[in-house]
Amino acid sequence: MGVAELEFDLDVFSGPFDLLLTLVLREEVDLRELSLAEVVVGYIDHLETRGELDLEATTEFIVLIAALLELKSRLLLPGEEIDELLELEPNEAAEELLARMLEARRYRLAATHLGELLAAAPAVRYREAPLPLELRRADLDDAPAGVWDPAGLGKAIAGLLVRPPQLDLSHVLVARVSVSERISHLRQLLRQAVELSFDDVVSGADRMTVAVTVFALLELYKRGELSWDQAEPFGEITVRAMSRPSAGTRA
Amino acid sequence: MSSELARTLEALLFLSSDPLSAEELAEATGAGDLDIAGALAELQQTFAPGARGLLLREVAGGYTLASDPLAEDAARALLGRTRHSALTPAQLETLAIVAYLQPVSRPEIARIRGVNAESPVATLLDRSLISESGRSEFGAVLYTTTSLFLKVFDLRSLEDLPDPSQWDATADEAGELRDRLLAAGEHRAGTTLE
Amino acid sequence: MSSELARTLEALLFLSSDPLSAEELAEATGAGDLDIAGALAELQQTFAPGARGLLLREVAGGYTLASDPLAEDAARALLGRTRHSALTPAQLETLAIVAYLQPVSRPEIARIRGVNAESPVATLLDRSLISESGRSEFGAVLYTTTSLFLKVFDLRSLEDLPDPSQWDATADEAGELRDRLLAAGEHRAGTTLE
Repeated sequence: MGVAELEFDLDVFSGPFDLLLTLVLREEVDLRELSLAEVVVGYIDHLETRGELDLEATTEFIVLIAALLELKSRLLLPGEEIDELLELEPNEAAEELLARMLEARRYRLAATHLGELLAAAPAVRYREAPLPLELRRADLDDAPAGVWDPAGLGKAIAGLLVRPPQLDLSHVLVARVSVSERISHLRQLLRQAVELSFDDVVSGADRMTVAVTVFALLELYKRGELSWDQAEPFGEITVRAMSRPSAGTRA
Repeated sequence: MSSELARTLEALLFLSSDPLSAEELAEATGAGDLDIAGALAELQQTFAPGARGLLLREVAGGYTLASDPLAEDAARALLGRTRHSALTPAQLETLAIVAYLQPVSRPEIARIRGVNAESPVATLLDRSLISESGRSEFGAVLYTTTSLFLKVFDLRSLEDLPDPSQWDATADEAGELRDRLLAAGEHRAGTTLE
Repeated sequence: MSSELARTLEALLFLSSDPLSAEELAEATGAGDLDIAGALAELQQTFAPGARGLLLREVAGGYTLASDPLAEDAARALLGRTRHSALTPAQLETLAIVAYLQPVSRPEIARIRGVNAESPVATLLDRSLISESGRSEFGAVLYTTTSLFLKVFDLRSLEDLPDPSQWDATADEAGELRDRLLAAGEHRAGTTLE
């Protein structure tokens, strides 16, 4: 069964996924009110009932849900930040999204064609043996002198020294708060309490600070300093200290 | 008993891991084009299907020897692996993008697929279906398909791949999708959020 | 026209890079020892010296196909040309890293390039442009360039390697070349992340 026929029973919609997509695109279902987490959970339930992973359907689902997430995140951002985040007019954004969907479709179908070619190729095998030693060995005496220009080596090293241009992210993110700042904030709070509610950590903070705090949370999780629990989507997030830096080694 | 030139060509085809064109064979042996054509015709006959355990195949821009499908079961038993275990949809999609857009970088593949391409690229490299070919202006490694790719997919050249535009949505389909997206966009633009 | 078993054995011998014993051939084909012996005798005749471009050789451990020495000059001409054909960008990068930083390990080359270096290192070893020289303190094989490398690049010594600062001003910055290459490599890996 493809992703399209997958049935959902959500707060704002019940029916197959392809209909949901159509309605979202026609704005008959408000994406802002649609719980994408519910859609994902529904899909995971569906996977569990089936007991097997259909990679193709899953890939399709991930691409679609990613497109929905991107659309939704654009919708949810306050008006002035849209300009800062993406200097795209709504119709430009739609064109871009359209182009991307069509391009992805082209190569998905090309891949299907390649799969058919592979299946239809004759059952022959090719030899993959190394050359016999006497032909492989390059002899110092036989080697032609000066066939290659040493400048090529210098250029190659110079090329490796070049740092690619730093992506200019200034238009994307106006840094009002930094991850490291949020990390120290979290560490400080975790020194005072073993367990925290994420809502308390970010109470009164603006949207950007909340987002950056999530990054800080991920970073500290990666470093093994904390873990968290969330019983259900949109439920409360409980942050827990894993190992407190001991007072002796780290002040 | 084959002619000396046909015997030499047979040995060269046996040694080379890449298919060899008539020009390459002529250059290596110093023989004229006509003689090469004659010797190749001789080999075509020697390796006619059903005659021997090997076949002379024209693939990937040249001639190459391959095992007869007759030996496939025994070869699998001996070498302990399938000819080319089926590629996953992600690997095929990545391969399709490389085949059509080469040379192409991993970030570009990821952009088109909408998901990270690290793992399929690594597998395709590992199986020698794609290889590195220089760097983009931003320093990302570029990839192209290999002659093994052509061999495995039984293609004479990349030109044998069909024009990918045949898979594009029709103008009507694309137009309809565009209208929907634009309607959504206009609606959004008119909405004051919070 | 050979028997089916002889054809299958021919294909197996063609595919295997190592000699195959009669037992291995029997196991892969499921044929009895006598049949294998008969089919091998048939192949001995097919590949009698002077008959074809390949010879059936009996070596320690079994049977193997080899190219007839008749083709050796042509093979040298063919493969010598590829041996001295231009290096691919990946090979040139790898060779440059070994030349400027030697001795250097493969993981270090991979860190600088931002991609796996297995295949270019293997080719450079095969072409005798680099060779193994000991191990790092972490047990990784270290590579250095060879005297053949100096000869084909017409360098009297490694001191004669060109100064990269003429192509890139940053090469003039203070600091060890190795450190700067590693830093740039990490930077590159960071920006090509998807």
